[in-house]
Amino acid sequence: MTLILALIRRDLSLSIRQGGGVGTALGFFLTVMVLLPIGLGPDQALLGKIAPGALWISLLLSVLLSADRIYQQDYDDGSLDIMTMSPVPFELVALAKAVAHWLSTSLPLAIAAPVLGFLVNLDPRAIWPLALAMMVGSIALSLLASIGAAVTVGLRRGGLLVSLLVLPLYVPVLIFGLSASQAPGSSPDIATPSLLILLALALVSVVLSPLASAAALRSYLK
Amino acid sequence: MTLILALIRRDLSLSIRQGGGVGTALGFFLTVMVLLPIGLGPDQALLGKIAPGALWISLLLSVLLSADRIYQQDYDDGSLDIMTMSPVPFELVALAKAVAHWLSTSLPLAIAAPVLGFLVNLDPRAIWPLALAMMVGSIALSLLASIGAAVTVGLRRGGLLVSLLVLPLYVPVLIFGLSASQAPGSSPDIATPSLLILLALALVSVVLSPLASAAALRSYLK
Amino acid sequence: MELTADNLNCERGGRTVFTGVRFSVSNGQLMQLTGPNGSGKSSLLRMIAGLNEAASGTLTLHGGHEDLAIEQQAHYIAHQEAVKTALSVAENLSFWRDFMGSGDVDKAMAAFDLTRLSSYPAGLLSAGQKRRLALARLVLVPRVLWLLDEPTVGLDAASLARLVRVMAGHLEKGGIIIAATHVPLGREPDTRLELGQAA
Amino acid sequence: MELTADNLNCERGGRTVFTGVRFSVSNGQLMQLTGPNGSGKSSLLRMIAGLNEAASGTLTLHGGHEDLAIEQQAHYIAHQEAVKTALSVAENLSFWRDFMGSGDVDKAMAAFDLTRLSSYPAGLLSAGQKRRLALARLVLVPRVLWLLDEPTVGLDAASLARLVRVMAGHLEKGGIIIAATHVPLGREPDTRLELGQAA
Amino acid sequence: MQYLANPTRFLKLANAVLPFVWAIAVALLILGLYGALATAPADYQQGETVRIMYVHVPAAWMALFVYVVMALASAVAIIFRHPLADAAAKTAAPIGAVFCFLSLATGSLWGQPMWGTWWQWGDARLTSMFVLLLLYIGYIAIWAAIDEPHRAAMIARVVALVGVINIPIIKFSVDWWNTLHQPASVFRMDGPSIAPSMLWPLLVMGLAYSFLFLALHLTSIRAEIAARKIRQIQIAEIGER
Ligand code: HEM
Ligand SMILES: Nc1ncnc2c1ncn2[C@@H]1O[C@H](COP(=O)(O)OP(=O)(O)OP(=O)(O)O)[C@@H](O)[C@H]1O
Ligand SMILES: Nc1ncnc2c1ncn2[C@@H]1O[C@H](COP(=O)(O)OP(=O)(O)OP(=O)(O)O)[C@@H](O)[C@H]1O
Ligand SMILES: [Mg+2]
Ligand SMILES: [Mg+2]
Repeated sequence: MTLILALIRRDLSLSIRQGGGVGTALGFFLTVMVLLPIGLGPDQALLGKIAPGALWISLLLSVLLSADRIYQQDYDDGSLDIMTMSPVPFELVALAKAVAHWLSTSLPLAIAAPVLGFLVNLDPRAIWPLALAMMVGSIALSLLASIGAAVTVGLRRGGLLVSLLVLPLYVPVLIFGLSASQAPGSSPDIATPSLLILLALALVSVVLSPLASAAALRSYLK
Repeated sequence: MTLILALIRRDLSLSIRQGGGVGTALGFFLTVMVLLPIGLGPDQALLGKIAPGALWISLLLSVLLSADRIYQQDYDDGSLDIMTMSPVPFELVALAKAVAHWLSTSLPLAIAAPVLGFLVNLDPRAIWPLALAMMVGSIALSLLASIGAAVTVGLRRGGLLVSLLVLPLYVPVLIFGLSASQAPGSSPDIATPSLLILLALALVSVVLSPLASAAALRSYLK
Repeated sequence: MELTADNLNCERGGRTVFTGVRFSVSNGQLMQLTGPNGSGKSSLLRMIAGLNEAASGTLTLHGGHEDLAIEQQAHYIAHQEAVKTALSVAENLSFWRDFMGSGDVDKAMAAFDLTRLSSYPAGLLSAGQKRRLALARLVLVPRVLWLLDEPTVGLDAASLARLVRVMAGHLEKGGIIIAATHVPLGREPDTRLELGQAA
Repeated sequence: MELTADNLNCERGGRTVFTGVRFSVSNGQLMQLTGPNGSGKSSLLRMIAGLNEAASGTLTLHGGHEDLAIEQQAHYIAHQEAVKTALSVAENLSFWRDFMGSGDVDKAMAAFDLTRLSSYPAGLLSAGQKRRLALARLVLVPRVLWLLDEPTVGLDAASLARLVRVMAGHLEKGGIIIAATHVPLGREPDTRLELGQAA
Repeated sequence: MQYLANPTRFLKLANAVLPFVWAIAVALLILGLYGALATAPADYQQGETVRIMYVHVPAAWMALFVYVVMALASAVAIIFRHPLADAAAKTAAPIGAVFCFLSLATGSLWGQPMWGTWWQWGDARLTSMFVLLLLYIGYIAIWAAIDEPHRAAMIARVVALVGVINIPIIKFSVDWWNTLHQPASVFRMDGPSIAPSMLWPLLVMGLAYSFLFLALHLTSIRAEIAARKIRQIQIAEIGER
């Protein structure tokens, strides 16, 4: 257990020191938010309507892109090799790295996104539901992205392949995340059941992701 | 000159062999195109209206993400070191690598995008203008992204910082690209002047990008 | 305690690298792996470390921990040094200590003369200094089997002497060392394994 | 022809690595760079290769090409081997030949016994084979000044002998070699430069 | 300039001038605010909200101006290799970012009563101003991301100079393509087109902001020099141990 905490702590401090982490993920998030309205036209009412969608898509892409190298460095410098040589189940190692990513990047993004909703005319009543949905959803996002990162770790230019693999997994998160983000009172009220499904997705990925990631990583190492 | 051709040829064949290149960029492009309608709602008329914007945004993001490692590998394995030790101006090396990226990724995407426009109800009359605008615009996109790639080459997790630096430069391309992609006959007819501005942007980046990239790379090597 | 290999075959990328390798090393023994480039020294070490699968053959460690796999009782020092460039020397070692169990960071740094560099970011180390940081893991956490792939590379004379001393200490305490190398290790090996011609 | 360094100072990351380095090497001479880890051998080589800036001091090459900088007349073989793992051995060399001017790929492969491996992807080479591929650049394109950072690392005995032969050929033709190393190069150097204590 | 390039001389000069610069900045600020809040008339169209202008407009000017200063300092750093030019560019960035943020914030506060919206995406002026904020953040991130100050300086120069292209785009965006925002009324070819009673407080505020910037900038350059010295001492200590 201390071992897993040590790994999470190390990854957090690495993400802070290497100029990656929240700061730049937030930057990316912001810039997708800038491009979307420019690309989709300046109609205010329309923008307000698609605001939750725009925020969710930006969140998806930011998490995906920041996660695509979760394992890369440890793979390249041989740290993963050494980590397999310990009595800890390798699945726990994979889980710890995904959790560190969630703590260092996805969670802060999920907290910041609703605030930035002001920029796209987000219905203020939708802020709380959105924040809640994103916090739950981001767990699934980090964990699913880490599967993609593991699957492509031995490939030099895996960045885009990750997207291809992970985005299909993101579709359910997006769908239920969106309906969980509705302002209270909008009919039909599907926010609560959607949130529960989102939670279920998060739990499934907590189980699935370490298994899949560990298996993928092991096959590269062998 | 043969030297520059040799470099372009090498980068092209590397991009084909390493599972990067068009295939996965296209995959990413496709998946963004899938997410957008889901995130923004399934209204067909609305979708048709925002189709060019959706295509352009997907193009921007795909180019940006595939370009962010143009120089990374050559930097890591010391090839860039050796390249500075040749009588060729280093700016030409930077230009060649950006051109190879354009040929291997951006241009194929720009050609494929209008075809995929069917997926988002693109007005068929807009296909040709869109294709033309994207072909011109993609030159600027590859070259500008390569600046970002050069600036962040020494940083481990530069991927997202690239976005932060490059997306501001992409905004004008997006704005003029969009207005150059209008179906003929739509009033006011701003497609042609916008296309010219797009061309001007491409030319400016042909000059600017090698200078800036070479300067950034050199400072990492020193 | 004894590590035995029986009829090990190694394939990489579909090509046979070596066949029928047999050896056995026991407590307090240093085995030197030699052979031309490409003969499979690194592959053999990775195999023992559980990082490659043998095409056929068996590896057994008699008398070690019953419920631990061989690689869980081994240190593997390779060309990739598993050093985080953004962390300082001491932070790198502390992490591995926490991850691998328990150990003494200061002692490990002292063993390879890294104490002066303890708060220096590992990314700024010279090649030999970085190598010493990787080797310091050996002292940091006690494990019985050491797998060293060209451990002397990049070390200056003083550091080489330190390595020899550390190896001697380990052997005295009943450890096992298998080292692949092209140059003398600074200590006569107890056994040698010469791998065949490169394919 | 003569390469002279006058009062070179080296700073890295704000720290002084060495000061007041002077040397001069001329045609047909091999200079061996020695010194403990961190004394600045690699830094000095990178400086000559134009990859680090000297904090102060001058480097001049008398009698070389007037209109080429020093680094444009030099080969630099470092730990990072500038080898593309996705290309085959022959493709790697062809690229560098095209990029650096002209040369004979077959001859370069033969010089380091890589001919049998010519269509093998470089990513699958063993450590020593990869090193030989990097060294083959020396033979591939003729350049007068060779800067070698621990060139013997990972080489087996036969390859070491080949390297020694290639170096001898270069010196005979009036080349200059500067090699940083902790182990004997297999040939007595004509001059030595001992860098100071590590900071 | 050559004279100022020496940090010690610069420090001496900065220490001598700073109290006066601060004093002037504060005095101008008081005068400007007095003019803006008390003497300037409320607009016949806009009512009292027009007073936001005296905060918004100079902040917008400064946001643009500071970026230009940053880019110029970067150019000077490249061409003349002045050791202080990089420090000047580095320390200007956070100040510029704050001005930029201030202009954005006051602009959208003003936009609510004027245009009926806080924010309008796709609007050229607004978007490009937002992009300027991103550029500032990117520039600051570069300094934060690269450990080695020497290298960070070189990269940051490139970033600053590439980004400066955005400045004319912001400045002329109102003329080039559709926007809610009104075109320039002070800095234009044919002279200002604004009532003198509103013009003078505006200009005084502009001047006040400029001195405020000068004061803040000198102060943070001074802090930066101190930080460098501390870093050098620390590094030397590591070396000795
Ligand atoms: C968030 C929204 C806004 C942003 C980002 C913004 C940005 C700017 C910028 C960059 C300038 C400097 C232009 C130059 O020097 O050429 C400026 C000036 C100005 N802005 Fe805004 N603005 C915003 C909202 C508003 C609103 C709502 C109004 C009032 C209707 C307004 C009125 C002005 C005026 C009068 C000037 C002075 C123009 C001149 O005399 O040159 N702005 N603004
Ligand atoms: N990129 C860098 N930034 C800052 N300092 C560095 C950097 N690279 C090396 N150094 C420092 O410079 C000094 C000299 O390093 P260099 O690599 O030249 O040593 P070396 O003599 O080649 O050592 P070795 O025998 O270990 O290869 C070392 O103290 C090292 O910590
Ligand atoms: N990942 C890999 N995939 C396929 N083949 C590989 C791989 N790595 C190495 N090989 C091949 O396996 C053989 C043995 O390689 P290995 O690295 O074990 O040799 P080695 O004895 O350590 O050589 P050296 O002395 O050069 O370090 C070589 O022929 C090499 O080409
Ligand atoms: Mg080996
Ligand atoms: Mg060295």
